[in-house]
Amino acid sequence: MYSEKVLNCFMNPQNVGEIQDADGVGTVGNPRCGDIMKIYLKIEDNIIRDAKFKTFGCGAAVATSTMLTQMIQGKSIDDALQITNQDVAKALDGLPPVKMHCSCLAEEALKAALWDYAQKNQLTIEGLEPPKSVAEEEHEEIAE
Amino acid sequence: MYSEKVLNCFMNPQNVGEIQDADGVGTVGNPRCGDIMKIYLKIEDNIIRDAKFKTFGCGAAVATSTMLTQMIQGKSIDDALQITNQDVAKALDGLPPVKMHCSCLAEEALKAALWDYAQKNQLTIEGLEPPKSVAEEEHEEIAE
Amino acid sequence: MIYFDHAATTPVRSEVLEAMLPFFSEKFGNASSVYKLAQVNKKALDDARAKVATILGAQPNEIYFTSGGTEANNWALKGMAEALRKQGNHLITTKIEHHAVLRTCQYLEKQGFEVTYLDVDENGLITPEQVEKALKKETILISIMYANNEIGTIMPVAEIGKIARTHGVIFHTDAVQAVGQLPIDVNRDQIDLLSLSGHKFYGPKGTGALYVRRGLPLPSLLHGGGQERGRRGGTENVPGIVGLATALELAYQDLDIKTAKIQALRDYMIDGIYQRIPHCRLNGDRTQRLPNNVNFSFAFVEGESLLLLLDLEGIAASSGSACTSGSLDPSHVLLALGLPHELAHGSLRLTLGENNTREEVDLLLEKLPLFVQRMRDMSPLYEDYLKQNS
Amino acid sequence: MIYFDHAATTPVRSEVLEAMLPFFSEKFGNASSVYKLAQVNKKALDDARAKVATILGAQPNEIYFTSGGTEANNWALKGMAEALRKQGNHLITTKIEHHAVLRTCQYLEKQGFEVTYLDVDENGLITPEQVEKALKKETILISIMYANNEIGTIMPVAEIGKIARTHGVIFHTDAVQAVGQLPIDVNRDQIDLLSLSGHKFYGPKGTGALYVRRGLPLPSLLHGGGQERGRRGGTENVPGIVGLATALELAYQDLDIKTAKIQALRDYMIDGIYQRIPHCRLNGDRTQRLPNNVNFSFAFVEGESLLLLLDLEGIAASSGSACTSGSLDPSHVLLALGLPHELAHGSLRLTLGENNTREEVDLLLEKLPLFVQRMRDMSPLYEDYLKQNS
Ligand SMILES: Cc1ncc(COP(=O)(O)O)c(C=O)c1O
Ligand SMILES: Cc1ncc(COP(=O)(O)O)c(C=O)c1O
Repeated sequence: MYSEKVLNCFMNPQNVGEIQDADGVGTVGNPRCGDIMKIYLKIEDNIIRDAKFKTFGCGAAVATSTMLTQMIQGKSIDDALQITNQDVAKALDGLPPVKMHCSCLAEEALKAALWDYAQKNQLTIEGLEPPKSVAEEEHEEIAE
Repeated sequence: MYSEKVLNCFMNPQNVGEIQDADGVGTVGNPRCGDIMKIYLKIEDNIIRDAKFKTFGCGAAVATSTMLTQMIQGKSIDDALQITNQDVAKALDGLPPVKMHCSCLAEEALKAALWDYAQKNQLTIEGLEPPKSVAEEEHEEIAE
Repeated sequence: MIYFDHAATTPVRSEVLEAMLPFFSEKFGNASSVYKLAQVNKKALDDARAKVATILGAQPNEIYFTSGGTEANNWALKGMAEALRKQGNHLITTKIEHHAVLRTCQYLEKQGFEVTYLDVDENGLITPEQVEKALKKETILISIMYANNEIGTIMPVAEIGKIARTHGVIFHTDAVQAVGQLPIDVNRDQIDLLSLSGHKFYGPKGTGALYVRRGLPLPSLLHGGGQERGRRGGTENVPGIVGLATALELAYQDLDIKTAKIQALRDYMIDGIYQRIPHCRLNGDRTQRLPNNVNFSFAFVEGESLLLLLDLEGIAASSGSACTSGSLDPSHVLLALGLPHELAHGSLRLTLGENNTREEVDLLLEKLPLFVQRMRDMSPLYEDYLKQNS
Repeated sequence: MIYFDHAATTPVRSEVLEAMLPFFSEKFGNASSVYKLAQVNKKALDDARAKVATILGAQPNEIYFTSGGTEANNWALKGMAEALRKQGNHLITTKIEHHAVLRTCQYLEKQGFEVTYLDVDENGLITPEQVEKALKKETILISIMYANNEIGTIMPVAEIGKIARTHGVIFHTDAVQAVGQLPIDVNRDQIDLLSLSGHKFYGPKGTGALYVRRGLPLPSLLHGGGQERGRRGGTENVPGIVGLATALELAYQDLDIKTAKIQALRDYMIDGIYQRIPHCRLNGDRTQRLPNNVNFSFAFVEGESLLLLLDLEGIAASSGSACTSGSLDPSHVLLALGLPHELAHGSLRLTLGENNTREEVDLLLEKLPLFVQRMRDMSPLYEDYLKQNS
C-alpha cells in the first residue's frame, strides 16, 4: 500500500532526534489518533538551518516527518511556509488515502514549531496562525 | 434422489393401460398438484384379478402406480385395503420426503376404484369411505 | 453426458480455475492486511474489480463483490427499501422474477412495503408502458430482471431504465442470466443497481457482484469489517473473486461468434422439437430470447418424468428452475404466462452452452419424441384427449 | 516468509484443495437439480453437513452453510431479533465482539432494539454473573463470542449457556476463532446458535456455517430458492462447502497433539518477548487463551510501524484485527481492556499455525527487540518518559 519512497523514508529515516537548544519546537497530534509528531527547528537569519523530529506513529507518519524535515532544511521561513501537505505527499510519490492526514500533521507540526519560534522571539510571521492545540491533550501515564 | 427400485419401476412400468370392461375405476389427484392417477380394477369373487393404471406425474408417481398395481394383483379386497401408502413406499425402498404424497395418491386411487366397484354393485365394503373427490376438478382444456 | 442445463450452473472454465489456484494455498493472505503477502491479494481484488467494471461500463468503485446473485438481489432490494423508506413504500417488479427477488419482495411486504407485481403477456414480456402506469408518487424502486431464467425472455431494460430515470425512481435489474450472454452497459440502459452471479458464466459458485451506481445511499446487508469500502463485511473470497472476474472477461471474448453459434443451435433445437412432437408449445418470446434458452411444454406429460428419462439416457436438462425442483409447485413463471396447470407442470428447459454440439442436439431430437410419446401413452389426460377427439 | 497471522486467515490445506478440485469443472452440477450429475453434488453436500454436525455435536439438519462468519453472525442476530421481536427487544453482548456482531447490534439499535454491551475486565474476560445481572424480562438473545480474535481470550461459554437456558433466553456464540482450535459441543455448552468461518481453519475463504438448534424459528436473511431447507437461498457453493467440511475434519484430527505444540510455541514466544523487551504488556488473559494467540502492547511505539519493520524482514503479523487495519481507529478490544490510547495503538498480534517452528519464533525474538527500540528512539513519548525518569 505504501510507495517505494515512503518505505524508503520509513526504513532510513533522516533527521531523527532532538535539537537541544532548538529555536522552535512544535508538537501536534494526540495518542487518540495514534500519531504524535514533534519538530525541532534551528533558525538563523530567517533561514531554517536544521530540523529534526520525533514521531510516534505509523510508517507514513515517520516517512512524512523525514520528508518534511528534509524539504525545509536551508529554506527561509517564508519558503518553508509555502510547503503544503500535498507537496510532502507528492514528494513521497503519494500516500494511501487513509494516511493523508499524516502529511497534514507534518505541515501542522512545522507551523507549530514556527509559531513557537515567533512567540519566543516576539515576531509576527505573515500568514502564520496559532496552532489549534499545542499538545493540549494530557498524555496518560504509561504503565509497564 | 430415487432408489434403484423406484427408477426401475419407472423405467419398466408394469400394468400400464386401461381395462375396457373394468369393474371399478378410480381417478385421484389434480393438475394443480402435478399428479393424476387413474386405476382400473377387474374384480371376481372379491378377488382383484387384474389392475392397470394411467398416470400423469413424476417418476415417483409412475413407480408407485406400478408397485401398487403389482401388490394388489390376486389379493382379496380386504387384503388390498390393508395396504397402506407406507407399504408401497417401503416396497420401493423408500421415497424422497417430497414425494411421499405420491404413495398416498396410490392408496387413494385404489380406494376410489374400490368405492366405484362398490357403488356399481351396491355393496358395502367394511372400512371404505367415499373418496374425498372423484376427479372433482375440471381438467382445463389443453391447447396445442 | 450431455449437459443442457447451463442456466442452472456451468462448469468452471479451466483458465478460470487456473487463475484461482494460486490464491488458495500460496497467495492466501487476507486482502485487508498491511504486509506484503496481502498486497498481492489486494491487487488481485483491485484488478478483478476493474475487469468487472469494464465489462459493465461502470467504475471500479461501483462494484461490490457478494456471495452470489441471491445476496446481490437481497442486498439491492432490502438495502434500497431501508434507505428510501422515508420517501415512499412502493416497489414495482414482475410476476416472473427469480425467487431471490420475489421472496425478498414478499418479505418487504411484511415490513410494510407495497409491491406491484406486473403481469406478463403470454410470451413472458412486459411493456415499458406497464411500468410507467404502475408508478405512484410513493414508488422508490423498480426491480425487473434483465432476462428470465426459465423461459429466457429478455425484458425491455433500456426503456425501463429511461422511465425510471425520468421519474427519479431507482432501477435495479437482476441480470444473473443476462451477464455473460448479452452485452451490458449500465449507463446506456440507465441501470442503478445490477446483480450478477459467477457460476452462470463458467465462474465459481458462491461468487457474485452488485453494481451500485455511485452516490446511491445503499446501506449494508452484511455488517462487519470494513471490506468492500465499508459496505459489505466479511473476509474477501479472493480466489472466488479472481475466478469471477476471469470468467467474466473470457465470457465477453468473441461474444458475437459464440452467440451466433449457440443461437443457431437453439433454433435448430426449437425447430426440431416442433417438427417431431405434436401438442407442444415453446414458452417465452421467440425472438426476445436468450441465445441459449429452449423451453417447451408438452401437453399431457409431466416434466420431471421427462427429465428422468433424459437423465437415464445421459442428458441433463431441467423443469422449472433448478432451485425449486425439490418442490412440488408448478413454475410460477409458466403460470404467469397463463398456462394451465398441466402445461405448467409439463415443461422442459434445455439451456445450451459453448461446448454443446449439433450431434448432441440430434441425439436429443431422436430421443425426446420417444420419451414424450411413452409418457403420453401412460397419461390419463392423453387418454381423455384421444377419446374426446376420436 | 514467516507467517504469524493465522487469526486473520490461513492457507487452504493441500488435502482440502484436493477435495475441492473435482467440484469446480467436473462434478459441477447444481446440487438442487434432479439428474445424476447433480446427485453427486447433493451427496457431497450431505456428507459435508454430516461432518460439520459431528464435529459440533449437532445434527446434520441443524447446520446451514453460509458465505462466511460475517453472514452467519448477521443472520443469527438479525434473524432471531426479527423472530422474537414480539417477546422482547433486549440483547446482551460484549464490548469486545468482532465487528460482524458489534455493527449488527448497532444496526439493530437503530431498528428499536436495546443492546447491553458488557464490559470486560483488564484481561478481556466477562463473568457469567455479569450476564445474569444484565438479563431483563425483555431479553431475547445473548450473543457472546467463544474466543476473541485479537487477544485470544476464551469466554466462559458453558456457564453462559447454562444461564441462558435457565432463563429461557436464546444463546448465540461467534465461534469463528474457536472452531478448529478448541473442542466444541453445542449440547454440553447449551449453545443455540454458533457461527464459524472456513478460512480460519485452513479451509477456503467465502465459506462458513451457522449452527441453528432444531426448532428455533430463525427466518431467512438471504431469501431465494429453496436451498438449505428453504432457509438460505443461493446456489450452493459445493467446492467451498466440501472444502470447509474437509478442513474442519482435518483440524480436529490429533487436535491434542497440535494444540500442545502450538501452545508451547506460544508460551515460548510470550516468555521470550517479556524477557527481551521492557515496558510491554501481554493483552488478554494468560491462561483462558487460545493456544495460538500472542498479543502485546509496547509502550511508546505505534503498532503499524512495527508491522512494517517486521514485514520488511519477511515476518507477517497484525495490529488490531485484519479487517480494520485500513482504518485509523485504535482497537476497540484493547480500549475495552482499559488500555490508554498509546497502548491501544501500539499492539502487535502474532497468531501461530501448525507449521510455525521454533526457529521462526527465534528469529522474531531476535528482531523484535531491535525494532521496538528503534521506534522508541524515534518516539517523542519515549523521550518524555526518559526525561521524567532521569
Ligand atoms: C471472531 C470473528 N468473527 C467473525 C469474523 C468474520 O468472519 P469472515 O471474515 O469469514 O466473514 C472473524 C474474522 O474475520 C472473526 O475473527
Ligand atoms: C435470474 C436469477 N436470479 C438470481 C439467481 C440466484 O443466483 P445464485 O444462485 O448465484 O445466488 C439465479 C440463479 O440461481 C437466477 O437465474
